[in-house]
Amino acid sequence: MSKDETLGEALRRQGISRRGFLKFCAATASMMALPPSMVPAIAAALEKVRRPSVIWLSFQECTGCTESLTRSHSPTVEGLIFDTISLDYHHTLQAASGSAAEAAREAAMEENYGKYILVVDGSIPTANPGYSTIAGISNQSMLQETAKGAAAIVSVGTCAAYGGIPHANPNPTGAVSVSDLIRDKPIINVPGCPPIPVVITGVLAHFLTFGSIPELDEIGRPKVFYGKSIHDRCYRRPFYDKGLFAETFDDEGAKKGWCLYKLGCKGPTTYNACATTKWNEGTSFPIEAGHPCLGCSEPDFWDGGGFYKALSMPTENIARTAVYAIGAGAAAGVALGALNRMKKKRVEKAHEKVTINDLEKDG
Amino acid sequence: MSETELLLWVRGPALQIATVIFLLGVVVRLAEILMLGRKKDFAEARGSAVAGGLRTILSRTIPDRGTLQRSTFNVVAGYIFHIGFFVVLFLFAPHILLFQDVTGVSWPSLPTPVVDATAVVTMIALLAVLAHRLLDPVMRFLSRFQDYLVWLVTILPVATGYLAFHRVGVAPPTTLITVHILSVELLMVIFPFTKLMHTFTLFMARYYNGAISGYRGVNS
Amino acid sequence: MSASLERGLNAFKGQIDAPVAAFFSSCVRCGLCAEACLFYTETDDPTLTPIHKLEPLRRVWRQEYTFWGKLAKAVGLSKPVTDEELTEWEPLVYDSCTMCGRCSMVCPVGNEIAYMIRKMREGMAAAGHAPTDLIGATQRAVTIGSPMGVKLPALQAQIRHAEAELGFSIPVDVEGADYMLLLSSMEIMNFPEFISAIARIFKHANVSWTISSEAFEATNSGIQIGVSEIAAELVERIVTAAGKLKVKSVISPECGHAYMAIRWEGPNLIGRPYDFKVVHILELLDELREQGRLQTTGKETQRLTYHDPCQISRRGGVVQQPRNLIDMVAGDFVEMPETGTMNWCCGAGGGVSANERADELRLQVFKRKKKQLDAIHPDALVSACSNCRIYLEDGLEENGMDMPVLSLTETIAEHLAGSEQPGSKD
Amino acid sequence: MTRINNDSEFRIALDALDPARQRQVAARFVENVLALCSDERIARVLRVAGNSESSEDALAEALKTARATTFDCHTRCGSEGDWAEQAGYFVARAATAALTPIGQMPSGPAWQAALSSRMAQTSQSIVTGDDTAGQESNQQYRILSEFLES
Repeated sequence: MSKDETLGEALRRQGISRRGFLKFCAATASMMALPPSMVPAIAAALEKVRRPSVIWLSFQECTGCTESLTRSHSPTVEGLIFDTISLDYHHTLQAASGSAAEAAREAAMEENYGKYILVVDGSIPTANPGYSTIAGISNQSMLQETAKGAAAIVSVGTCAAYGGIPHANPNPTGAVSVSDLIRDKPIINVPGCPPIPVVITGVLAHFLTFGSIPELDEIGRPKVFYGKSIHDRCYRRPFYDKGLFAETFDDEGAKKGWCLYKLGCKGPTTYNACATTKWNEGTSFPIEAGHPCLGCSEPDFWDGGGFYKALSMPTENIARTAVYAIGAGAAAGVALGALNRMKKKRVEKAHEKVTINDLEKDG
Repeated sequence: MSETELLLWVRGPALQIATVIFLLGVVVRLAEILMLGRKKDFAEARGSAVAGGLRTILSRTIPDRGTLQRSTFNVVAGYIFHIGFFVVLFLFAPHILLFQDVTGVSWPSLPTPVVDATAVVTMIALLAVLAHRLLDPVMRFLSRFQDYLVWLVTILPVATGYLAFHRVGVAPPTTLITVHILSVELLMVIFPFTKLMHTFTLFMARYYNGAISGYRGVNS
Repeated sequence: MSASLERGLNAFKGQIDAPVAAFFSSCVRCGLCAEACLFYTETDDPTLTPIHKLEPLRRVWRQEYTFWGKLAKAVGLSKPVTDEELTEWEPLVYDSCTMCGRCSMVCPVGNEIAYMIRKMREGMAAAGHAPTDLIGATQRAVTIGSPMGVKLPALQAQIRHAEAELGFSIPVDVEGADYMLLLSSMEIMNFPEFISAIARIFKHANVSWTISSEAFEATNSGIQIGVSEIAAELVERIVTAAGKLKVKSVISPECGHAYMAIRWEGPNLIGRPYDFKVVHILELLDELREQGRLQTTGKETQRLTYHDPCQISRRGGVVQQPRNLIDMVAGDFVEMPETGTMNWCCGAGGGVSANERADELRLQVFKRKKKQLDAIHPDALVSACSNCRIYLEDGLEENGMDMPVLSLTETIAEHLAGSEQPGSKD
Repeated sequence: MTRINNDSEFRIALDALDPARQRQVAARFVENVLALCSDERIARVLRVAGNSESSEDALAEALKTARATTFDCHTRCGSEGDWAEQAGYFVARAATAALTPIGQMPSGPAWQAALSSRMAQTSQSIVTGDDTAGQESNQQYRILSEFLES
């Protein structure tokens, strides 16, 4: 693979037909909610794109994001796209190790300074730099150093985007997201635990096609993939609207595929493309498998008050509080009532008999 | 504080605080009322005070014909927003879940599009009620700051709930839900100190009214 | 001793009970009570909204018997009720409220507003804010025995007159009679024919009855002005007389507030139950009718309607009896729209008619009754309260309406079957 | 014609009269107690009532005047009663009764006028303290007898 090869050339060299390539472009366009008329433009743009250098940093993570990405394996076009980028550093996937690996990163940074794409998965510990290091370099300094020359940063996975599981209460490592540390670079958050593979590739495709980052929502997610809630696109939505809910995991409602809201589904507050793109090449997604959405693409989803507790439910024991409050109220009320009764007795005692001579005021 | 943390706070500690103020306040006020007591009636009864009281609790729900004719707008708009508020509060699935969590009792919900439409109707009725309060000479004359405050605090949960449900507005959905729950907590917090108490005390008032009449053999 | 703000406020505090607290807690200021009150509907004056008439009492309740009110008062957020306010409220409580209780029937949260006005008057009177005319009437009631100054010789003259007309004697101070008849001063002065009407009916139905020379006055200015002690004293006179004559029952005559006073308030004013029964004259007549002891002949041919005196129907529970009785003598009876317990007041009850200051307003609000009558165009109006009667006549006259107002008891007497009636009419 | 001696005969005789005659005799009953009323409007009203030639309009006008006088004379509920004034009230009421068309009241106008006139006399007797019961009735029997004979 020559680094100067364009994407189109690379694809053709690998035997991907023009038809296959256009199909990929059409799929990308539709995912990004672009009109079909844009397909040729996407194709043209992608054809001409030089394979960009990509540096992938993994910090406090579980490699689930990478696992997810690799599930979009060959011969899918998504997989091939990754053959066509120049993945210059990815310590899980690269062959090199040790100082050779770090040398590759430094070389790629130098060679493509200001042009490379930095992909990050995992959160960054700030409580103590020693919690997570690579080749003796703390995650934080590696991120800051690598970010300097990046054209854009893609935070893949909820850990990189929002701190994720390491950030969960009580957050012993002081884990933070990329955007907590880097302020001066365009950052695209691709959250999910893990993110949907086609969303990762889609974001990269957008960047390659338009040379710019896609339109983002308030928390840095591309609107094209995260613009609608799971709930809005959920095939079980009609059951919600009709008020048909599974009450337990094995009741009649669960078997009939009714809405999982009462079982704690976070679909209504979760913004992701699961309900449309699904997983494992469009096979299924958690709700379809009978499990409520955990809300994994949302910040702090781990601390959302319980996976199996519906959103509208209180997170604490209100019933007990209520009993105490009523008890205290009754006690206070009776005490105040007793004071009132005493006052009334005093008032009645102070009442002087009104006679016909008392009806007019003196003077 | 992140949005999720804020949401957790309103679903947790804030709800605890609101519940305490609400229940404690309501119970104190009910106790204060009841403990004032009333004198025994020495007059020979013509009818049953208890039966009269219970009957009026129900019968006063329906306005007399003359009042309906003279104050059609006031009565109808009042009805709509009360019923609408109760439908939205008690027959929306997520709300039922909350009550189930606290009380252990559950009941069937209404389809969401119905609740959705009801919320719109309720808000329109509330706006109409406000307009009426501002325009009607009697209501304007009687109204105090509290009446407008209570109006606001009543429409807020409906409006924010509607926005949260449709996820409209500039704020992210989590924030909308947070604001919605906060607005309900605000309602709960001011409840015991305002005329919102009528939710509970009207049963006492109607009972006393009906009992006084019932004792004399009058259906009130 | 004299009336003072302090005594008035103290009386307010003493009057507040659980119902009052429940009522004030429940008011949502919907204004529906205004539309139920003829003083508002005929004047369009929002200050005459029933619940507003109670504002000083409400503030006392809040400041004295609610935790937050006490707190607000302690830190000076809530100002105490002043004498100036009571001056301002005096006409609202006495001139523009007949305690007819129509608002109490309409309030959606169930507030018994008339019950509270009655209580509020206790404080107003103790604070020296009762209308002068009511004070005079009350003083006469206590010192003379009648708010209108009717003394025993006057009653005796009326009885002699009736006896001359009837040809038989009217029992006075008969011990052991079943019934003791009370009369209102209005009847003795303005409608003495009521006495002979009753006498004829009782003779016809063979009722054992008497009038007490010691306590014949049925009215009770004490409850109109709002002084329970005075009201109790007036009730006690009747109780004593009834005890002396050992009667089984006391009859309340055709007077609204008299019935309220002796039937419903009386035992509570004196703080013990009676050892006799109290019946309204219409109750008794209907009972006689049921027993077949009241026989009438002939029917009135004019179109009649019945005006429910508020204290007798809505506040007193005598609703069906007058209708049964009218059916006996009316060929063409028609109900007014909103009748029975929802009837509109004549505008003169609750001490309003005794209060000359309120005359203009009273005639203004009579328009409500006029509207009711205009809807059915009766030839004559039957009622059972001499106060209603005379002020209905006044209102009709003022509005150029040619319509006599009849007493139901007298109308029945005119139709008695048999020989008691000289020259019966077909 | 025989003299009328009791109310029974009196009422039968009155009821037998046609409306115009009833009105005329009623006017005479009232005239007999007119001295008790200080309001001069009643005298005018009685002239109309007693006149057989009076037009419908004049009668209606007189009735209105009589009614108005009645209300001006009545003792308001709760105010201190003055029996002398009360006698005037009953005179006005008698005049009103005399002019009220038959059928508007349960009993005939002449009988009502007679009763109210007697009440006026009774009120007067309360002022003076004399026992005059029955006197007015006897005078009314005489007035009617004379009227019937005329």
